[in-house]
Amino acid sequence: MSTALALIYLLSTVSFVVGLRLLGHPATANKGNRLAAGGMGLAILSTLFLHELEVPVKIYLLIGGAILLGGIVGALMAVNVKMTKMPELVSLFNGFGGASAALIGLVEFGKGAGDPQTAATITAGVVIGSLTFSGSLVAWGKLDGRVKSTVFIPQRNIINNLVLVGSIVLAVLLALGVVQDPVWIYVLVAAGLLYGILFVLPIGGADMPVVISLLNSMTGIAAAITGVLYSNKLMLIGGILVGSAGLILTFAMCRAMNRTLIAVVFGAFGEEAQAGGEARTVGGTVRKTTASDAAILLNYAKDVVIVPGYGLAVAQAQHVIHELEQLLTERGVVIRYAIHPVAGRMPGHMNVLLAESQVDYGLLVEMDDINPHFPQTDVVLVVGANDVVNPAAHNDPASPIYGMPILEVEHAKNIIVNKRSMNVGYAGIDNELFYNSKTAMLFGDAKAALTDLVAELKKL
Amino acid sequence: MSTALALIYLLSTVSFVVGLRLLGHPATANKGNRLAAGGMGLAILSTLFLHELEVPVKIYLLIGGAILLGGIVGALMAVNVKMTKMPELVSLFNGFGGASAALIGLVEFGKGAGDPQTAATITAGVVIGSLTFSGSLVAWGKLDGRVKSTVFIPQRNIINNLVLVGSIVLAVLLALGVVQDPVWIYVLVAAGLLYGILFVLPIGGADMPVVISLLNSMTGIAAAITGVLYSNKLMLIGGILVGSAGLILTFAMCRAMNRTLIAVVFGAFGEEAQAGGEARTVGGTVRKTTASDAAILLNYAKDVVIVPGYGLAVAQAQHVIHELEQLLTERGVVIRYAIHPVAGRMPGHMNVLLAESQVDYGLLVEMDDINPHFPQTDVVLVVGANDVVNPAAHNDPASPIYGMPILEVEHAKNIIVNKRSMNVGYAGIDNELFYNSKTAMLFGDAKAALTDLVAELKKL
Amino acid sequence: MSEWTDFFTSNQDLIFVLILAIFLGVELIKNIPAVLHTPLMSGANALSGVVVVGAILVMLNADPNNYLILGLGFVAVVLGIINVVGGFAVTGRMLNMFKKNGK
Amino acid sequence: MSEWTDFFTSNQDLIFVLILAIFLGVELIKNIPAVLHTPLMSGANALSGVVVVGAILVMLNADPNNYLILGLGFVAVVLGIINVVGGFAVTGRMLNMFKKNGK
Amino acid sequence: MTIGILKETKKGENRVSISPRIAKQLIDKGFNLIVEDDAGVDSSFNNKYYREVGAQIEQRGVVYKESDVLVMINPFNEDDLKLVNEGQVLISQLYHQSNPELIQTIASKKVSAFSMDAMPRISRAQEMDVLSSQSNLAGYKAVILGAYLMKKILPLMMTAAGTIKPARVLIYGVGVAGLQAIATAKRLGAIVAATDIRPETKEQVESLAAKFISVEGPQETSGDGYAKEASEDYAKRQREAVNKELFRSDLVITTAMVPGKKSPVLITKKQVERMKNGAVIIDLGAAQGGNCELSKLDKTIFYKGITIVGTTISPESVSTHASDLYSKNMYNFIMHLTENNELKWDLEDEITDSTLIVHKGEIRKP
Amino acid sequence: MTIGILKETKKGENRVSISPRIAKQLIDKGFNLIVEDDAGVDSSFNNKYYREVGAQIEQRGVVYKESDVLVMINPFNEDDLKLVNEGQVLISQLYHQSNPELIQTIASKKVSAFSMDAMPRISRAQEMDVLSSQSNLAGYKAVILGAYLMKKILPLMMTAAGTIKPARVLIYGVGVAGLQAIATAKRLGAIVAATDIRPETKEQVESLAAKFISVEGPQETSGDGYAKEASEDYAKRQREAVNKELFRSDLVITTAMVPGKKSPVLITKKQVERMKNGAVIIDLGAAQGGNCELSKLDKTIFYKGITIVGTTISPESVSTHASDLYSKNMYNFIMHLTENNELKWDLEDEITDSTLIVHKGEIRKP
Ligand SMILES: NC(=O)c1ccc[n+]([C@@H]2O[C@H](COP(=O)([O-])OP(=O)(O)OC[C@H]3O[C@@H](n4cnc5c(N)ncnc54)[C@H](OP(=O)(O)O)[C@@H]3O)[C@@H](O)[C@H]2O)c1
Ligand SMILES: NC(=O)c1ccc[n+]([C@@H]2O[C@H](COP(=O)([O-])OP(=O)(O)OC[C@H]3O[C@@H](n4cnc5c(N)ncnc54)[C@H](OP(=O)(O)O)[C@@H]3O)[C@@H](O)[C@H]2O)c1
Ligand SMILES: NC(=O)c1ccc[n+]([C@@H]2O[C@H](COP(=O)([O-])OP(=O)(O)OC[C@H]3O[C@@H](n4cnc5c(N)ncnc54)[C@H](O)[C@@H]3O)[C@@H](O)[C@H]2O)c1
Ligand SMILES: NC(=O)c1ccc[n+]([C@@H]2O[C@H](COP(=O)([O-])OP(=O)(O)OC[C@H]3O[C@@H](n4cnc5c(N)ncnc54)[C@H](O)[C@@H]3O)[C@@H](O)[C@H]2O)c1
Repeated sequence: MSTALALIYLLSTVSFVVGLRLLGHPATANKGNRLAAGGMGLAILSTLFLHELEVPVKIYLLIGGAILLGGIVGALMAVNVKMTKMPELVSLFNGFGGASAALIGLVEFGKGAGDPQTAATITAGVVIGSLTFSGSLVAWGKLDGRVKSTVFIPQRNIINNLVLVGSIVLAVLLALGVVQDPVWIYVLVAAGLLYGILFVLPIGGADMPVVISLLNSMTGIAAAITGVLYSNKLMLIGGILVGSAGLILTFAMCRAMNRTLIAVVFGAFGEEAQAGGEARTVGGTVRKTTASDAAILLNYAKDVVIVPGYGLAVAQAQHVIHELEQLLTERGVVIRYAIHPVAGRMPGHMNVLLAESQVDYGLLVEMDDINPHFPQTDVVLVVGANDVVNPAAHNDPASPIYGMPILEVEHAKNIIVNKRSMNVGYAGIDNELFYNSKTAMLFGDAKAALTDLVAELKKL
Repeated sequence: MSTALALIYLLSTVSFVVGLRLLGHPATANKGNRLAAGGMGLAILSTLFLHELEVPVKIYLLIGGAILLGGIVGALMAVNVKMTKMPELVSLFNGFGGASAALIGLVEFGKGAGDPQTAATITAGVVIGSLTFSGSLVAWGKLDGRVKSTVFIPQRNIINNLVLVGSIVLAVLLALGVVQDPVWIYVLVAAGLLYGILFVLPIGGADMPVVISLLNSMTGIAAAITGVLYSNKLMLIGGILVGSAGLILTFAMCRAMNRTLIAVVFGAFGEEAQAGGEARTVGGTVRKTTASDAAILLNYAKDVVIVPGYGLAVAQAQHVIHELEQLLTERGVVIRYAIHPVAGRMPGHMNVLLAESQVDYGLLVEMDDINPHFPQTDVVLVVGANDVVNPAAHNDPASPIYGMPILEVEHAKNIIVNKRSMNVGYAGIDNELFYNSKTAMLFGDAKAALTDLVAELKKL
Repeated sequence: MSEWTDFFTSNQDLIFVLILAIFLGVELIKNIPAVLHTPLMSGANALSGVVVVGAILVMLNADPNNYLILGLGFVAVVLGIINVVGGFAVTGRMLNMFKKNGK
Repeated sequence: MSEWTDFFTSNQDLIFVLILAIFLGVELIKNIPAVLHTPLMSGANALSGVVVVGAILVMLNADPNNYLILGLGFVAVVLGIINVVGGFAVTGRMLNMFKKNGK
Repeated sequence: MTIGILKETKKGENRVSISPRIAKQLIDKGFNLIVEDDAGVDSSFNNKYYREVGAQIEQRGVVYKESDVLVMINPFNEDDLKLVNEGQVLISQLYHQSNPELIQTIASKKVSAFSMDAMPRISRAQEMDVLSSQSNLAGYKAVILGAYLMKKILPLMMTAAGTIKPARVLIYGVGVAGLQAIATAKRLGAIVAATDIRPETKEQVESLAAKFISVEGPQETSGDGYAKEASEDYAKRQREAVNKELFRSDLVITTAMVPGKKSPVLITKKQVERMKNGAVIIDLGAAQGGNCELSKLDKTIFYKGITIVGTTISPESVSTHASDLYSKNMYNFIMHLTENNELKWDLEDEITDSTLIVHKGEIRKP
Repeated sequence: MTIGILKETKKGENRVSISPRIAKQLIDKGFNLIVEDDAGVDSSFNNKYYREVGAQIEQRGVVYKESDVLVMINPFNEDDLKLVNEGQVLISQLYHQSNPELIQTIASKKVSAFSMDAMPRISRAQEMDVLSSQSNLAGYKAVILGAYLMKKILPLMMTAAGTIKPARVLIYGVGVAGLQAIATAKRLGAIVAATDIRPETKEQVESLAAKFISVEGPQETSGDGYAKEASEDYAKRQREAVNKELFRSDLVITTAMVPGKKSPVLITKKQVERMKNGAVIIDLGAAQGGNCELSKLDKTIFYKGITIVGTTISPESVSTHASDLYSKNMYNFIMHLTENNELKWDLEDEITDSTLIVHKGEIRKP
């Protein structure tokens, strides 16, 4: 390898490391992404142009064509995808990476396996690459709705493990040269593909992001293995970084969903995320959120309205909500409190509460004044309120609160609702607001949840 | 190198990395230290016993003797040193490490320099090792009071740089083989030693910890260079870890002291830490502290008393202090508020304030009840109070407040005082409490400072 | 057995690099806010496309007449590049959602 | 010049190790609470005593009759070991100050 | 439709049923308003404020003659009823359950009468619920009255002249008035405890950071938001649970009521005798017989060092705001009853049904 | 040494100079205590409480005859002085600067007299400073009195019956009473503004989260903690600065005083005429002439919709606590004056020097 190429690889490696680091903070993430992309571009170009052997033009043309083709396809896909479809696209891309690794393994194996170590490297790359490929495709299909929900395979764990063990045995035999017929490498590919499918198919749709992250980590490992094959530090380090970072990320995602990785992979049989408490008549799924997600949403909003209710009083969270309000104000968010005339359990309950924490009177807005404003509101944060934001008052003539004026928070762009469970409020009726697709539920005691929120906000 | 040795080195390297990581958190730091020490012990023993060449017993005996001697001396020094003298001991130890590196370089150079790269490595090791040695010794002497305060050398920056440039030129000449007489290597050692002295001598005593950290980082680099010489990964990685971690640490320490590294090394001519505002009649030095240090102190205390004063009201920090109190209570700290009868500017000022943030009445203790308790108090946190904790009321018959009963916080084991500056309070008189050796000043507006404190506390 | 110890001895450097990179990956990612999980996953995915370098090497080293290899390599490069280009582009789009006017 | 590029090429592994280790060091240390600065400095100092391994190697490789080298090596080992043993011991003592009864 | 606003005749009453602000809103909606001379003066609403918004000021007789709807706060009394004419509509609080003769008289006049105090306790009726809006102010004012009468102050103060311990305040009955009383006493820095027969009030009391005193043993349950009468057994257990707090309280405010029934006696003479010298009892239940055995309506009694105030007067004493809120309730109620400025008599509607006591001379509620 | 505690004779006065708790402390220190019959009854301290701690209860004449030191709160008047005997020591508030004849009479009796209101404003005298301890309670009670008299409530309430805007409270003079008034009004949820001639009070007002109204132009300065008389120019600028707030205030509390001088007139009749209908003024400066042109001491005046209360009575109305604090001040003072239960007459001492008005028949302060 030429010194120049080696130096460039070094540079690219550094760009990967720094890029990843920058990606970890909202304020610098964009820069990190661009830096890593730059490093990657540099590495690809210099691999091409600083190659030392004589290469026929034909091959250069082929490579150029492949790059052009791949580049255009990739860019188009990325640019045209809908915001909501991004995770499945990532999964698809990841599958392609895995396939690429598997193909490289195939080619190298075809050249004739060298010493056992090289052979081991190749077979490992092939197995991992192909299982990532098929697994990612299944994940993509599930998210996209192409693969219909969860497929139930009886005894799946046994079957899965059999396939896995079979693949490993085959790979070892190939590596040791015990099995030599090149057909077997295709069998190995097939086994890897099969395992990928079996692995992902039974996992519930809600858990797909975790699975994608896990597969992503595996692609990284496949790339690293390929790096070992070519003694290429860039691939090795880049791959390993992705491998270890991806794994940590997978765990972090599980934690954010309050699940263990084991539960995701083996346990939860296609169950959708279910909130605690008892939902009653109103149906639909509930979207849970975390303090840190809620914090980001609030931090990047321009106009926020807080709706306090009886739960704020029960939790005695008046001081924390004031702290949150001050913090957001400092960051340039326009923030107000919408006070419903019957929020709480006595007239003026919210006033007593907020006066105690010295909330500026000027920030308290009456229902009639704030209602027309909700369509321009970026985020509504409902804290321990229920009946006073229940759209049934407008929509459901059978409801006991029908006709009562409410805070029309459902017109806001995003809604975060904090309460402890899906339980009902004073009027004893379910609230369809919680099932609104714009609503994210931040479950927990108001004081604890808001304290977390404030802590997360301070990290940003 | 035997595979076993290589494996052990790998293990040791991992123990260094994990050890350093654990050292970064109060709860795990002890474990980290033990882990790193274990790794180090393992590495030393296996270097000895897994060595592949035939080595005469005599040499083994010598090495054994050296280890025994060094081990005993080191252990005795560490065990017998007074708590307050630890930083200088670290400096001394660091100097020994540097000396060791320099000696290795000398020996290797004596064997005859090989190719320019090896020679360059050797000379670099020699220069860095010897400058760390002499620099650390000077730092130790200054902290210990052996080297008298700051020595003023006219034009020191010019002289320093001349010596530095001279050393480098000499090192390069030696590396390139232009200069070959072995005498020159001793000259190089001398130059390194000289530079170390010149570098550290003019820096003020208060800045010594930063300097020690910097020199420490250099010792790491010297070890890494030696690692390159022997192609020894353990030394290389261990050294580099120390080098980079030490450098970051140096910056962090500067930041905690509100200074830049440049200012420490070149600027501040022996000035001692000086607080803002105007101290008046009472003399002495003021010890500043940071939110994070104060947080640790509070977190590990068993019995804490908060003394609120007028500044708490001015800053409207009543809600934050309540949050702090609740947080500490959760962690098992026994905490109370000592209310002086004339704290604030009206009778009951503190009561109004703390009632607003719903501080439990049971936690408020009157002066006469709390005063006998201060000797058992681990930490007193004085927030925006001044006159009511001024010992002049007892000690100084000339003082306008002589005879006024005060909160006798000076009997507590540790005192943290938060106020914005060294300015006086209502009575307009200076307060010797702030110069007490048990007192640490946490400067800043009470609300901001307490908010920081709470944030730091949550990290622990 | 000795084959494997040999492997270890001769690839020591690689193994050190590996270990260090693993630790570095972990350190870089821990303490990431949850909202960045998805962009970060996407960014890491783009990085894993570094395998395309291997695919290019396959092509560069290929016998110009072995069409099987050329074909496989071609596909590998295309897929790899899609992964890289698409990956970074999608990550960029996700991150743009965080941008705030006037901030 | 070419000597140095050669040096780079032939020591690539080492250089990668170096770069990774630098980053790792940085990542490990950032965000340390100020109160741990001193113990950490002390711990890092103990680690820098790893140079003693080099000193031992000097001795092991020394000509048994070259007393200059033996002497210098002996001193190097003694100093290095003091650094290591003393360093870890002092760090341990500092850290013990954080311990809290019943916590 | 012409609405006539009468001056209240009850002694001590300072409120007026429609404030100038609400008068304007009604006029803007197209109603005619006739206001009796000086009707609002005790709420600081002089005639000129009404004139400014377009209402007519007339003498009493004219108002009775020219209005379609007559509004008041207190029940129309015999004298008032002499002036009403057939077909007119009366709106006020009637307390029809305790005033059957009055209802008879009204019916005999062939008029219709709505009673504001019969408002159902449902969420959408809350904006017309005068009991709520007035009790709320009563709760606030009861504490202010107590603080005014006390020889002590409420908050804790640690001063150079010694420490003043915070006063202990005990609230009986945690309805609307009780809750506001808790909030107000807490604000002033007192240590507040409260008790109620409805167990769900525990959480509400705690949501105001006060202490709830639970009564051991089987609980009485509530249905429609109102309390049931307590059993003798419960009353005994209640006394036991509360006594410790009662005997160290400086201020006691009682608000316990059971709709349509006499107020439960919660503090007996014997208990009063054991209370702290200088303590004050404000009995807001006095109108229905009182929660304290010794209290007398509109009297202040001094008994062995204890001051016992029997009152309902509190909302009248904050007449400006009380009138404001009453008016707003009234406005919402009128809006609910009318369409295109005419009454729509929708007897299917729960609110109309519950509040319409006499319909064109016919008594609908016993 | 025998200390005699007299019952206050001034009308409306409910306090007593030594409470049973402090009586006990004095007796524990070895003093003899004689308490006039029913001296503490209006502060809820019955005779039995005094007996329990070991004090003697006697008729007035006996107390005068047998005591070495006679203590009271209000100035001894002509009638009282007829009963004193040569050599006795009198302790009370004397207001010697405004009462020269009284001082003459005292001197003529050949007794010694300390005046509690002459206490120097120094940190170590704070625990004996009755002006401070009593003003503090006055500030609290002024707000309670105001809230009691108002036809509005103080806090903001957003309710189903409409929103009640928070009351606006304006405080003139931010001494001890003014600060406590701010704190109390804030607690009740009012929007509070305050003004004072001493610029250093701005920070103090803000430390209670209230608004300070600064007067533009050159400031008047203060020396010993007390204010100086304001210039006419300042008064004019002050009116301009405050008017906007005054005319929208619901409750105004004035506490501005200049020691030994007539209280400054801060609210003229013209200004009152432009105030909001229904507003209340509590003038705590009434005893020294009043801060409001219209106020009369111990009278409540209704003037064009505005209620103006001239009073000093507030601390008397919280007599239990007021007596408690006064007693503690007195206790600290007696401790300061005595050694081994005898007066030590240390005339060098600043506190003794300032408070001793008449020494054995000789007038020390003009
Ligand atoms: N204002 C008045 O004068 C008055 C008087 C009487 C009745 N009401 C009625 O009360 C209701 C008021 O509406 P609202 O929206 O304020 O209250 P709400 O409808 O009663 O809902 C309160 C919600 O807060 C949640 N919550 C309780 N404790 C919490 C805690 N510690 N942390 C977080 N959340 C908590 C509860 O859900 P989880 O259990 O899931 O946490 C509950 O659903 C109306 O129906 C009104 O008619 C009002
Ligand atoms: N209680 C009463 O009734 C009464 C009445 C009148 C006078 N006094 C007198 O007032 C004094 C009370 O003593 P004290 O200890 O409470 O108060 P103090 O002696 O006046 O001291 C207050 C300290 O708080 C600091 N401070 C001010 N604003 C701050 C902020 N925003 N954040 C942090 N610190 C702040 C100031 O120092 P920096 O400027 O450096 O921050 C000042 O030294 C006594 O002398 C007493 O005699 C009391
Ligand atoms: N949903 C709505 O629209 C609405 C409107 C207004 C009020 N409310 C609710 O109605 C309820 C009643 O309010 P109210 O103020 O009119 O009640 P109220 O005036 O009838 O009674 C006052 C309180 O006294 C209590 N009480 C009765 N007997 C008692 C006894 N023996 N011992 C102790 N306490 C006793 C009652 O439980 C009640 O809490 C409250 O919970 C209130 O929140 C609901
Ligand atoms: N250091 C101590 O020991 C001690 C003890 C008690 C009081 N003090 C201080 O003494 C000061 C005076 O307290 P006080 O309550 O006895 O004062 P006060 O009763 O004499 O006067 C009340 C207030 O009225 C103000 N005032 C006078 N003329 C005015 C005008 N024309 N316009 C506006 N305001 C005017 C004064 O500045 C003062 O703040 C306060 O600052 C208090 O904190 C100090």
